[in-house]
Amino acid sequence: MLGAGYSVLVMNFHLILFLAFGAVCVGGAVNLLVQRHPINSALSLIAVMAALAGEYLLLGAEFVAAVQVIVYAGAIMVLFVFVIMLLNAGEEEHTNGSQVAVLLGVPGMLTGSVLMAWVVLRHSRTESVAIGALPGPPNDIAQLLFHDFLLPFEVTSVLILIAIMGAVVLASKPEAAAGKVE
Amino acid sequence: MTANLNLWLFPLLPLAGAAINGVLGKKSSRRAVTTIALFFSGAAFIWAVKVWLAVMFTRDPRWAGVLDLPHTEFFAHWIRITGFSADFAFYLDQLSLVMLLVVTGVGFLIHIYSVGYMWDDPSYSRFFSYLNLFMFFMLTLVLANNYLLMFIGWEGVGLASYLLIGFWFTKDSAASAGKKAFIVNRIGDFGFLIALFLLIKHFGSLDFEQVFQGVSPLASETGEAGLLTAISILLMVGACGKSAQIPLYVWLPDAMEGPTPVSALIHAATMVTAGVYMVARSHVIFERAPTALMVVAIIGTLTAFFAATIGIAQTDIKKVLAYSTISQLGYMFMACGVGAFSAGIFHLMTHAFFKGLLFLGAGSVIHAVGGEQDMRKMGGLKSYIPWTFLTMSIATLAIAGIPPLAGFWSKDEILWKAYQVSPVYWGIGVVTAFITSFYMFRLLYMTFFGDYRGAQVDAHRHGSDGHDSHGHGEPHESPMVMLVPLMILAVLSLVGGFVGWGNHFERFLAPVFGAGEVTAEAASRVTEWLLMIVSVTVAALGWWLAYLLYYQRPDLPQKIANSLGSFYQTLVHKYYVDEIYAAVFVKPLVDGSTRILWQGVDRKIIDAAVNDSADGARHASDEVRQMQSGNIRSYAGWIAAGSAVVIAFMIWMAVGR
Amino acid sequence: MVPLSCYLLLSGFLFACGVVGFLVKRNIITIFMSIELMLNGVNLSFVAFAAHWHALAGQVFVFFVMVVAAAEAAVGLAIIIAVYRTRETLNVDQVNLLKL
Amino acid sequence: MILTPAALYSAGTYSPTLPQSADYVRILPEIILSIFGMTVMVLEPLLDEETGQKVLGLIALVGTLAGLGATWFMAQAPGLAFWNMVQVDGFSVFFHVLVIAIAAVVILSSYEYMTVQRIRAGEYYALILFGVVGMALMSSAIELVLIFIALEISSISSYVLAGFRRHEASSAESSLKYFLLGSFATAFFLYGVALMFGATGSTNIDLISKTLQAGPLPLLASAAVAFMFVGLGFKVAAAPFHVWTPDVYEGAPAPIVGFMSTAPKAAAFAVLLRVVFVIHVPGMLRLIWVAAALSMTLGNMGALVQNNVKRLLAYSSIAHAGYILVAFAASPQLGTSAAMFYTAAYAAMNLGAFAVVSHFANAGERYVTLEDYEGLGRSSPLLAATLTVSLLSLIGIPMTGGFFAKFYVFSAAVQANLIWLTIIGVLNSGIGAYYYLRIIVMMYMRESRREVPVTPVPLALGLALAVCLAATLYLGIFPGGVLQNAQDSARQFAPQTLHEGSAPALVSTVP
Amino acid sequence: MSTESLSPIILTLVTFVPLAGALLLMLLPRRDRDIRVFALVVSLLTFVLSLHLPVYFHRAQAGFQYQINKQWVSTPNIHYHMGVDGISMWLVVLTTFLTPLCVLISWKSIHERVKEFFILLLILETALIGVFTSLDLFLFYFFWEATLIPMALLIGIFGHERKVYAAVKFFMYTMIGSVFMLAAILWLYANTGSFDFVVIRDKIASGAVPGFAAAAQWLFLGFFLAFAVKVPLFPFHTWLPDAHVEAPTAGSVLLAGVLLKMGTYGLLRFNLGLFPEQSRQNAWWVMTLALIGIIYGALVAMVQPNMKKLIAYSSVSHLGFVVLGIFSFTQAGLNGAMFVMLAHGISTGGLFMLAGVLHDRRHTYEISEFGGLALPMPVYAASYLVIVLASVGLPLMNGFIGEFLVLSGAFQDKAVYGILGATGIIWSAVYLLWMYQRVFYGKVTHPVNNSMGDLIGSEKMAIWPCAAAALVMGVAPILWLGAIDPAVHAALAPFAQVVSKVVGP
Repeated sequence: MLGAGYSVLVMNFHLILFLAFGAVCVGGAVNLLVQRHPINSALSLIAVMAALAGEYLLLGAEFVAAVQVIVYAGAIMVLFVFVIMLLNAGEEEHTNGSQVAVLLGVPGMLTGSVLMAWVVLRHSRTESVAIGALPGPPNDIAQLLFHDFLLPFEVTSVLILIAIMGAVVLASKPEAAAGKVE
Repeated sequence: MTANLNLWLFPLLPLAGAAINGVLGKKSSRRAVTTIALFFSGAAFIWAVKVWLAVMFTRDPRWAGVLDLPHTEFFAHWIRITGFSADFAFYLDQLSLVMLLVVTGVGFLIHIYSVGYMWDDPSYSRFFSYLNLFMFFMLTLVLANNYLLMFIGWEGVGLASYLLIGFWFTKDSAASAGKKAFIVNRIGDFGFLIALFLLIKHFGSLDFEQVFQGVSPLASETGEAGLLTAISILLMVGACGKSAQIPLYVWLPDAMEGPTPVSALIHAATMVTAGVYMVARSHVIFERAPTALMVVAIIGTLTAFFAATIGIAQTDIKKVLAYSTISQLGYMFMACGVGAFSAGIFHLMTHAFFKGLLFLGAGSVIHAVGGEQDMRKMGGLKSYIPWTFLTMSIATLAIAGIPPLAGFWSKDEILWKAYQVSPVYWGIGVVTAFITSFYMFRLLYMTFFGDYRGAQVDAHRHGSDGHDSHGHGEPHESPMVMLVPLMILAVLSLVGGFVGWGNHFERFLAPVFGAGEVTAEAASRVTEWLLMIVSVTVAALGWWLAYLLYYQRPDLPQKIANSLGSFYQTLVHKYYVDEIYAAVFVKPLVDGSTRILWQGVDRKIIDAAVNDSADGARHASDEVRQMQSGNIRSYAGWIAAGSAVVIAFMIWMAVGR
Repeated sequence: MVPLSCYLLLSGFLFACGVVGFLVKRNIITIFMSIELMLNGVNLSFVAFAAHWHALAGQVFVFFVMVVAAAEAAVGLAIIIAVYRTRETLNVDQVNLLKL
Repeated sequence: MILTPAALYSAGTYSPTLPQSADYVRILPEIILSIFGMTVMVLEPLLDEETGQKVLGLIALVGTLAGLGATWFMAQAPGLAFWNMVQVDGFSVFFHVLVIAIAAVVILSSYEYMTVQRIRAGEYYALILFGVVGMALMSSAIELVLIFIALEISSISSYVLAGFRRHEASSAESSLKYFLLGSFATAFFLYGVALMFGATGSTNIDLISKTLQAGPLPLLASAAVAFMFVGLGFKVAAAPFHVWTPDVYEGAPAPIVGFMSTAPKAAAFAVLLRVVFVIHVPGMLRLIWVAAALSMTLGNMGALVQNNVKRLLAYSSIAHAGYILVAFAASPQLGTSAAMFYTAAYAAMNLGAFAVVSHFANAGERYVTLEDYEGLGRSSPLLAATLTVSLLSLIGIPMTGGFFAKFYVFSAAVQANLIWLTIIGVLNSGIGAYYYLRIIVMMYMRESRREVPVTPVPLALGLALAVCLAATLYLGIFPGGVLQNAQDSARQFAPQTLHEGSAPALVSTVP
Repeated sequence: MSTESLSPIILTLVTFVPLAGALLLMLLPRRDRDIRVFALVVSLLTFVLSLHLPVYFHRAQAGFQYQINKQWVSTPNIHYHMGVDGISMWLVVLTTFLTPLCVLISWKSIHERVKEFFILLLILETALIGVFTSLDLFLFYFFWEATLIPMALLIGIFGHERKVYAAVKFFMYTMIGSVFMLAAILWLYANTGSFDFVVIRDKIASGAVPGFAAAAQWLFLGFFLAFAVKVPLFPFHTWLPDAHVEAPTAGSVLLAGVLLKMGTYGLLRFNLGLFPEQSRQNAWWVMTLALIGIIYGALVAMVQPNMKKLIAYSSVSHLGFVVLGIFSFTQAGLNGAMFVMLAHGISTGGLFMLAGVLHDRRHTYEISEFGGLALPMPVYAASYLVIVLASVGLPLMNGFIGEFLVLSGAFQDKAVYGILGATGIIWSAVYLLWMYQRVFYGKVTHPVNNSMGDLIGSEKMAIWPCAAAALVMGVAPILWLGAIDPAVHAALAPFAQVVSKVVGP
């Protein structure tokens, strides 16, 4: 009995977890939209990311999941929150400066996504992935990262360099510039 | 060839004169100008006489082959393209020889006369260069061996008359008259050109010889329409313009704005007869187009009568002569119309004598009374200017057709030929003869008899006429230089007719017009005499009537005029033809072009369309700019929508195949 | 066993949410966050496809995406600060000096 | 050790373990540029303002020149590098040269601008150099992920550059718009990459095309290409993804606009070329047909009534993107070469125009409206003349590069039987003449009503102008060389024909 | 050495000497007098060089002469191919003849930005000559477009009140017109692989062009539109009056004298040369347009209050003759058309110079402003009269020959064309003589006109050559026709059966 039930549970364990994380993702995403205050949006985004990490785990990409939590949810979102605090952004007021976005954009987006859904379903009908389908242990990842993808990896350094410089230039107090202005 | 007649000298001599006077004249003295002008025109005349003598009397074997007319001399290529060519080549036959003598002779005389008449004019040299230029074109016209070269002269004389009519251009009337003359002539030339195109199209050439060779085998056309008929009528249109026939005669009376010698030379003796010459020249074509001949005859007859009637009521001495010229030209066309080309040319010659004389006389009169042209302000001049009076009366007798003066012979010839074709022509011709003699003697009496009605001539009456120095006190006789030509012409008007005695003239021209008409059938001698008597009596009647009205009872005319009332007014106003033309053609054309074409089509339709499309583009541009609301979300909206479209399209394409 | 399409649909949904967020949110930062959301959606499909093809490269891409996201975040937030300094607002509808 | 070409080839024995020297040579320009960029970056704090402006600019300039030299070395070693990450062929060399040359000119023309606008030189030049690295990579990368990263490098650097006059609200705003929309579009591109990966299991363009040629076309691939097109279309400012262009160009510093409108565009076009012609999926050409027509029309229409010169040129750049897309719609070889030539010519003339604009705009970019240009022909004939030549080239008047560029594009289109597209194109180029003409009219046919200071042209700018002018005229009178080059490289990488409405490509049929 | 050895490069010389002059001029210091003299020297040198063409021209021979054919760009296959036949040679000479006169007439009237003016003038000359000499369609289009800019600038910079409007209108009209030609040229290249006029013509004639049958009509229209705008034919003519009224004298002279001829030349060379079939099919409406142009232009000219507008519309009328002649496909018609082109270039050029003389003195073209000028300025009046008569088409003047031949040709083609066209000779007399009367005859209406000076040296030197040329061309047209006729004959070769009509039964 128990064994049977356990096996059923095991059988559907994957599905259940997927649905659970998925629900969080969806909820978080929707919440991000409906929340008026940026902080709330940020928090819900963090939730989404965390849940995504879960999904990654289900797919077996444990390293990715870890990095997702550490870098993404951790570092990047902290940056966001920090900025929100810095500029102490309040409730966003509902100006409607753009009909185009609502009248053209949203319908367009909807049709697009419907189409894509259809495409995706048509593309992979039955095939399914087992739990932990493709384990991505760090050493394998490293093999790829430092051999096959060596060049992109190196190039990202340039990217980061630019980002830093840009941040410095743009965020540095304009007084520095203003001093030169006059 | 061993020897030739150097026909090219005829046009080029006067041209040289014109060029020299035109370029250097302003600076050089009057005397020099005179010498140049007279030398070159005189030289042409002398050469003409020499040629004539050579043709008539030389029996020198060296000249054999040269002198058997017609005689063509090639001078230079002009237009040569595949399938068509026209050269500077000259054509001499009896017809052109006659014209040659008339033109150079009368022309030379009038040159002499002008020396006196224009002496005081500030632009003396300009006048003579124009006059020589006219001679050049006229001689080209006469001597051309193809229609195109003839057309050069044709338009050229038009130009010369344009320049000379408008000689005193500060007078607006003169300027307009010149323009009118040129444009009306252009209308005629339009017909001429079309005729030329027809000739080219069907005979591939414009050389007289080739054209006539092409024509002669063709049968005489009976039907209304037909190639030759068309050509002839179109040529006639040209002639109407040049020779002032209905409906294109309107320019000639206005042309009297020009200096009187010009009226004498161009608008009486030579240029206006070019039409007759051209018709006669193309007789080969006309003879094969009876319909056209009829048209010519009718036009001629009507014009003769119509113009004569107008002549009655004119008071401007030159206007009277102008209308009489038109009417006389009508006679000539009547002659051509009835196939009596030689008679036409005969009348052309005599007319050149007496009408030239009349104009020169009138000029002398005007000169005497200091520029006055209104006969009502003249009268009793015969005592002041006896010579002028004498010569002018001779001319009057001549034109009136009093035997044995020149006019009698030629006019009688015409009437006789006309009678042979149809008495109607003859009838109208006779009536016209009556009217002619009436108004001519009217002129004579009004001018020379009675007592002087004009005011004392003050120095500056004929300001525009440019002689201002003399005109002291009473009317005065003209200087010798003007009288001599008068006398010579008077002599010619006296005896000029006798060349027609016994059809000499006709025989002379026979090689041109064919011998057919020379044989005057003896049977109808009687009728000929009868008709002659009739016409003479008619002329006499006219004289008598004029005598009655304008010598004995000078008060009558006014009464008659009043009684006639509106009809008389109509005559005075020349049947209102000018007004009608203005109302029917000129005004609608100008207004239509201004309102409908320029303001309407050009501005309101085409240009408006262009500018509107430009504005349309600008509006569209404004619309496009509205995409750029400046709002990021809108932009994102565009991108999202666009991407949706792209995705949809790509998927559709993928599924589609 | 979960069908691959489920993962794909989820990622697609996240992407769509990101787009919608961009379209409807007024606060610049939030808009930026929705971009991050889109990137996350993409990441998921990368991993899913990696599993599908058994190609580890798919997971490696995620790292690159994260780096890019980080870089973008740094620059983007700096830009937002700059804008805030000059305009004193975070409402995107009011950042429309440049238009037409 | 000094690398001679011979040495390279000898060293070309490939081992799976470590990258060989040849690999490094094949990315030598990128390396050199990055090194110089870092040098600039490091030196910047050490120098004070005035010397900094000069020295750093000089270093950057030297860097670009060195980059060009490096490109020559690179060109000697065609082939794949870093395990099929980049491919060095005529195509990539062409775009390397183009992009780096553009950077050089921009640096020259910025030289004076920096001092006038009081911009911190260090980051500015460094960003340009790094940006160029990204663009150069875009043209040679054949790995979608690398392309994505390179794209990001170039984009981010231009985001920052756009906002460089940050005490100007407009500049910050343009930077923001560019950034938000840019990353929005990039996300689309990335999703496209993901889908492509999902469809084919690979992200290497060559592999992808092989896979697609082999089997039946998976639906996902079409969708993927669509997404990528959205991203790239945004970068090249093709309708309907062009909306950002005018605003961003108006706000950004003038020399940077010159840079943004040429270099990243060229790179993006390079990528697009690979995507369109190497990964070829059905319907792409028709899609581009529509995009081209739209871009030309919208661009020209929008420009007709603009009064701000920068904005006007922005719209014109949209139109020109349209013209280039016309070439894409044509047959691969002719299309590719035509597009390549066009990008080069467009770079030359547009840089010239913007160089003048940036000099004339003066401190704070005060003078950028048409009215300010009244009577320029009198006050400074040389500037006016240069601008005129550039504008004429943009119109497409003979003796200028623009003429041949348009000409090749349209002839390529006609040879692909795209008659209607050609007619739309030529009509557009006719209408487009109007707004360029307006500027010329202002300069020569109107008397200046406002007092506009015209500062003398400094050496650097003069040099830049001279280069642009020379290039424009050279391409206009002796287009043969460049075109030949373009055609050779096109022949290398583009398939002869595509199995979709394109006429037999006829290259050089000398009777 | 004999100058004949120049023959191989003569066309290159003639075409590019003015350009070289312009470049040198740029380096010259801004001393107006030197600049004028230099420009005059350059243009005269060009004229002398261009005389080489008729001197060593083999008249009997129909084909192209002085050819030079070098590859310019390998792919697409563009050649630097130049050559002239009897048709284009005279147009080249016309251009080089008018340019020095333009320099002279601008001697005093242009006193600011002199340097730019003459630079533009010389560049324009090069472009114009290039249009007539190039035998490579691409090269042709190249020069064709190149004429636009200098002309537009001449109008826009040195023009009068509404100069900008006129310049832009001129530019846009022609630009949009010519893009269609570009499309047509591209099609031809795409399907023949060559831009060479001769090659393309032969390929078309031999039917070796794929899909030609379908495209021919469109190609014809493509070329036709570009040329019709330039001519300008009736509905496309509204740019002309504006352009002329606003343009400086020299601009008008070259515009009327040469630029318009580019259109007619194009029709003759390309529309007839490449698409004989289509030309014949479309002849009826083209000729109708031409006729409308003749009459309409004349009538509108008649009522113009502005002298330059009047002359401009008269150009519309005259160019109508040219088109009429071209599309009559008759020997006479084409010869005439060519001759009218030259004659119109001379006489209308002269008229514009004369109008410019008035403008220099009174700064107006309004006819009502003048009157009775013959007294204060007799020499001017005389010169004006000569040119007017030439333009009226008086025999022994250049105008007549051409119009006569055109009309006779048109008449042979269809009588009604000839007849309607012939009314033109009446209209021209009407509007020109009326204008002349209003300007020169009568009393001096405005006192200020009494003080107007007569022609000065430079003006005489500019105007009298025109008058002389008008006369010579009228008296000895054979000099020109001798070279034109064979070329025309060759051009009509595809219309054999039509030609036969010329000779008649």
